[in-house]
Amino acid sequence: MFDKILIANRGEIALRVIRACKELGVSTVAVHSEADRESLHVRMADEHVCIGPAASTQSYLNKERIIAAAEITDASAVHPGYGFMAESAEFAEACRASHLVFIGPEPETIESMGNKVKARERMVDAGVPVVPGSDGPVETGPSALAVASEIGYPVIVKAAAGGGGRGMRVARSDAELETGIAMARAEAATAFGSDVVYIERFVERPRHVEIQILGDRLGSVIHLGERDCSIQRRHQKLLEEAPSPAVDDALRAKMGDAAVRGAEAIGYDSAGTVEFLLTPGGEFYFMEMNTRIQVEHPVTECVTGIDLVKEQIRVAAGDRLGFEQADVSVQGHAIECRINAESPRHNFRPAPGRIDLVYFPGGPGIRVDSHIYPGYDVSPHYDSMIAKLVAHGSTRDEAIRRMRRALEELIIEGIPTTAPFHQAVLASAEFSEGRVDTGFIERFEW
Amino acid sequence: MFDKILIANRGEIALRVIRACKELGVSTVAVHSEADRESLHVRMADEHVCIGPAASTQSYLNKERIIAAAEITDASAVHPGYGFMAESAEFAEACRASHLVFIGPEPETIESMGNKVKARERMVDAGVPVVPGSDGPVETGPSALAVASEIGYPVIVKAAAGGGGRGMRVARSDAELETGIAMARAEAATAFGSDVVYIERFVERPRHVEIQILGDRLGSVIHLGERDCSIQRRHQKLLEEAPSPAVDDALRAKMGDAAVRGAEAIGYDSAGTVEFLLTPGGEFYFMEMNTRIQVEHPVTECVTGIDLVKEQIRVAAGDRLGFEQADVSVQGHAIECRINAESPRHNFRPAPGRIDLVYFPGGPGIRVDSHIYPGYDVSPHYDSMIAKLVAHGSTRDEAIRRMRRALEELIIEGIPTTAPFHQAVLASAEFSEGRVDTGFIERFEW
Amino acid sequence: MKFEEIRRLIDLVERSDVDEVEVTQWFMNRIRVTRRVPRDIVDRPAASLSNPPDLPSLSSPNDRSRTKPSTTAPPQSEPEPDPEPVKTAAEPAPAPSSDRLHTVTSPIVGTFYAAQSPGAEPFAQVGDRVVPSTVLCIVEAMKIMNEIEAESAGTIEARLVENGEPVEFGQPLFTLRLA
Amino acid sequence: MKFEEIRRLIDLVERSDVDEVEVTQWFMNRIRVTRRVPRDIVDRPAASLSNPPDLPSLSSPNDRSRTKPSTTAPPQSEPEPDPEPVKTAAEPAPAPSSDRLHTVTSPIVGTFYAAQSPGAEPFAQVGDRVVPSTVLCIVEAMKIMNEIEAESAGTIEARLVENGEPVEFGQPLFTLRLA
Repeated sequence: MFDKILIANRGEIALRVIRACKELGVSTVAVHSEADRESLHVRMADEHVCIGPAASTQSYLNKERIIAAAEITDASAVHPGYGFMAESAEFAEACRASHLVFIGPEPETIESMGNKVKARERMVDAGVPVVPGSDGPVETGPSALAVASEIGYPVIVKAAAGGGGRGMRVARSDAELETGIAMARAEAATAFGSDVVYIERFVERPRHVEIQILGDRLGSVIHLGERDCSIQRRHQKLLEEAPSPAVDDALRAKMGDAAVRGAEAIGYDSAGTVEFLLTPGGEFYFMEMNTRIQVEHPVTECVTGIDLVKEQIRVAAGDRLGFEQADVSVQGHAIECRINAESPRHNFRPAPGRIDLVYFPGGPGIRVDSHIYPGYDVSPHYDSMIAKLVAHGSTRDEAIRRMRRALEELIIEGIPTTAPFHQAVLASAEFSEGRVDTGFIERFEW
Repeated sequence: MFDKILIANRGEIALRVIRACKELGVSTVAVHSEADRESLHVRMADEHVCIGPAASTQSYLNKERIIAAAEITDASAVHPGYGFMAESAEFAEACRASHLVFIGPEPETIESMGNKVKARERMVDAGVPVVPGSDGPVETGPSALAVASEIGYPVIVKAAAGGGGRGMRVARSDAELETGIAMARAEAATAFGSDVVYIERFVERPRHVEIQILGDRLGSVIHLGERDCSIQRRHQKLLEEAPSPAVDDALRAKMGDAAVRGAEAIGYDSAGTVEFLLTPGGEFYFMEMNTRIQVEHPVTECVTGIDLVKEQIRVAAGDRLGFEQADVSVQGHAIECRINAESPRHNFRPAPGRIDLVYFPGGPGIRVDSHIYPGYDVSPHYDSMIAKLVAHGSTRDEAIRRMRRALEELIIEGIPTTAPFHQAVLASAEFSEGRVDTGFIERFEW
Repeated sequence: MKFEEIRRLIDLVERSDVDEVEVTQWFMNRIRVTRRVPRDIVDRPAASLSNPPDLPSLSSPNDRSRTKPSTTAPPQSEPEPDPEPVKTAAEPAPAPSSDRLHTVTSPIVGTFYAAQSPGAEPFAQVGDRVVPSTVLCIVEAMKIMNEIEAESAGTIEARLVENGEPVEFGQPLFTLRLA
Repeated sequence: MKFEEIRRLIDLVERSDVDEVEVTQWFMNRIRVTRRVPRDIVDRPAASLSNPPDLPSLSSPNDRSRTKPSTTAPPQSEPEPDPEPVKTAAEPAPAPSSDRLHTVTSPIVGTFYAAQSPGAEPFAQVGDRVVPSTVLCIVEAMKIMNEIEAESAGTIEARLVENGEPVEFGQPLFTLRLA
């Protein structure tokens, strides 16, 4: 095991890693910007180094300063958390060059999963289902119609260079497809300077279901079941749960196997997540792989009893995984609500500022991961998430009721938060009956 | 289910019951003394009634006022928590007379288990092992020696009217027994005005291991495994864990069966605890039965995933138990530390006063049950326990490490607490190797 | 930090006849403001000036209790006319010259009845003169009718509870102007 | 330490008629601002006036950082008029006439070296005159030697870091007396 780990992050995830290190008996070094001097991760670490001013580019995103901080404190490994440097192959590479263990997969793995086209290819090779599509650019006319007839309507035309919904057209027939391609190409040319488009099956009302993976450096890969993250707003997850109300044991085994297969194919040797789109009919398609610990990892920890961050650190130190696939079982149900410093009634606009008062809920089945305290200043420089509230119950119904009472107990004064929004979601019939998809929040009125 | 429950208690257990009620969708009424006006249980309940001045006898121990509070708020049931009225057969009877459901067993059951002699007789009848003894007064001379030879040395001579260690003598031979009886009788006569003594086997280095019982009004009784409460000081439990490091599956089944047998024999229909002395050789003897929820119930909740307080309320409302013995399984290991407002370096003397600052630990596997907050005044009128910290891990080792890091995170300023003492216990080789007995704390130097 | 609150507290202290106000709030945040001691008064005994800070009580956000808002301690009577009575708390200010007033509170928990039976005359009405043994009302608890007597002689200034209303321990029932 | 908050509190006290404001916040950030006591009042009982500011900053209990411990400003005890305003900060007290002084801080994280190589002369010693391009020291990070230059002209008043000591971003390295 490492003697000392530097945590190249801030906020709740820095605290989470410090907690894991303390339980492992490993010393910790916090790095922080000038704005985070009074942060809890600074307070709780054994040592701390100021690495720059508030702007992330000059502190948490500055790899030279982070590595220099590891060097002056004699840390032997770096935990990147999520966000910031967590999926920077370059940073992982720089750690390696400085003889620091990057707690995550190899730079090459990060690289290949970071490139969407490459990642899709690797998964196709490994036999992991991907959304059926044209596998390359299409033109108008017979070739496009042939592709569409092969994958089946509805299809979606997407700009190869695109993003943010522009250059996209859904088509449900040959006629719509011809018009759609023409319009998407025109739009793409204007927006991105390239009129190259491709076709994919359009999945209606999909759920976002992801599989937690854990691999070690001796070649073992297992999965820890799924998380359902369908409650999201503009691809920003807000509430996650495990297990998914749309996944039964058979589907869990199938999705888990696919994820393990994909991870094994790329020699994955850390904690990671394979994200899938799940159709209402129970088909699932690879979306992407996140080569890091995720925000929502606590729901998996609650239902499996496995400390993911400690396992991630252990395998980075060369240890064998502490259990096999057969040892993993899912007990009960867990829900996580992300409490963000945002005004949910004003289009979730960020609301940084001083927190006057905090009271966190307690009692059975409640877990809180947070770096805030009364008097804490939520900085406009960073992510607006200020707390993760997790409720674990023996059933989904108990977890929902427990989360509702925990949100009732929660007090945060001084800034608006997403807590009232979560209360509304949890009180909705759609959510309690498990009938949500990734478009739910866009349609949700409260 | 009840519409509204009055909680006839204060502090963390009142909060615990309110949390259970909220999850069940039941309204709550808090009662409080004038000293507890600013308590969290008052704040969190739907309604609250001041029932008297600070002195418990005029508030939390005044059954007329509590019942009047239930009447004016139209509560249909009363939860007594632990302590105060929880084991008052008279109070349970008064609730019944006022058509209020007392959330606990029948008054007759409370009565019979409250009387040590009667309880022992009932358990003997049910085939539950009790400490072998004289079953009545002994005199000096042949009769005492005969009893001793039957139960085997060492034996302890106890004053029938005794308590607090006076009038007690351990004897390891016939000669010691004769002297012991004479001295014990003399001491007892002086101390209690009665020289009647009896003989029991003296259990050396016993552990305190108790079995959690749950029964419903339809006649089902199951057990939820054991808790080990050997870390105690003058019969005051300080740290509890589940499962016990001294109990294996076979012993758990045997002790569980005995406890269920005893509970069935008295028609037990609520949550309760059967306390046993466990000898180093694996023999166990009934000590007493607590006919209420216990302070240390959270460790059982953590390892079984069952919400004991909700089940207790459900069965009081006439519901069937939600599971059978076969459904109960123990997952991982949980430890509870009682954080008391006491000065452990000064003989654990109570240290009431103003709490300036509180920070509770969070993260994986940590549960906090507490009614304090910064600015809270710990009143000298009541119990000194201000928080229960519970750590749940996949193994005993993980639970210990987790509790140690949680205690490191914990901040309570303004008054001394037992937290440093717990750190010392958790760091000791005896505890981490599971080699403790009820005399451990008396011998423990830190 | 709540500068506006501190600013207002300073105002209160400046315009009042108190030396110090200390406010401890729910969950943290203690603010203490101490009056400026006039530097030219040499022999002023500081101790005799110290006096009762009044702290806002914690009031529950989900307060559905029948508790009346607690009234603050009466200010000390001023030696000179002061247009601005001391207001240090967030709660309603007490009535003036409260030293002549006495509040009869409920010694038990139960239901308040103004009269012996539904149609009967109330035991006591505003304006009535009472002596220490006069029955003012009944508080019923567990089917027992408890007569509540005036503890002092005086005139009933106000009845503070409706007939049939539940009352808790210590809840004000009547205000008496002392004789 | 929130200097801006303290500055505003001092303003409040100075402009008001109060002697003391104490604000206690979470994590035990306590700030107490006490009005300056005029020293010419001789017969005032000293005990009742002394209010040495005692301001714990947020310091980690397990602080093994290389940050220097913060020093508390010394309490004032001079019986004579004191030109110094009330000191409320917990940070190192600035040296007198600090407006003529300038602190050179580390722009990067790394290891401080006073000289080019172990045996060599230091780049700069106390008393040396420097100009903006003068190299004062090296901070080594990731095997790269970063020369740190003086940003202003002046005389080196003090070197604040030992040779070979690790330094964090913003850590004071030298004090310059400006020319």
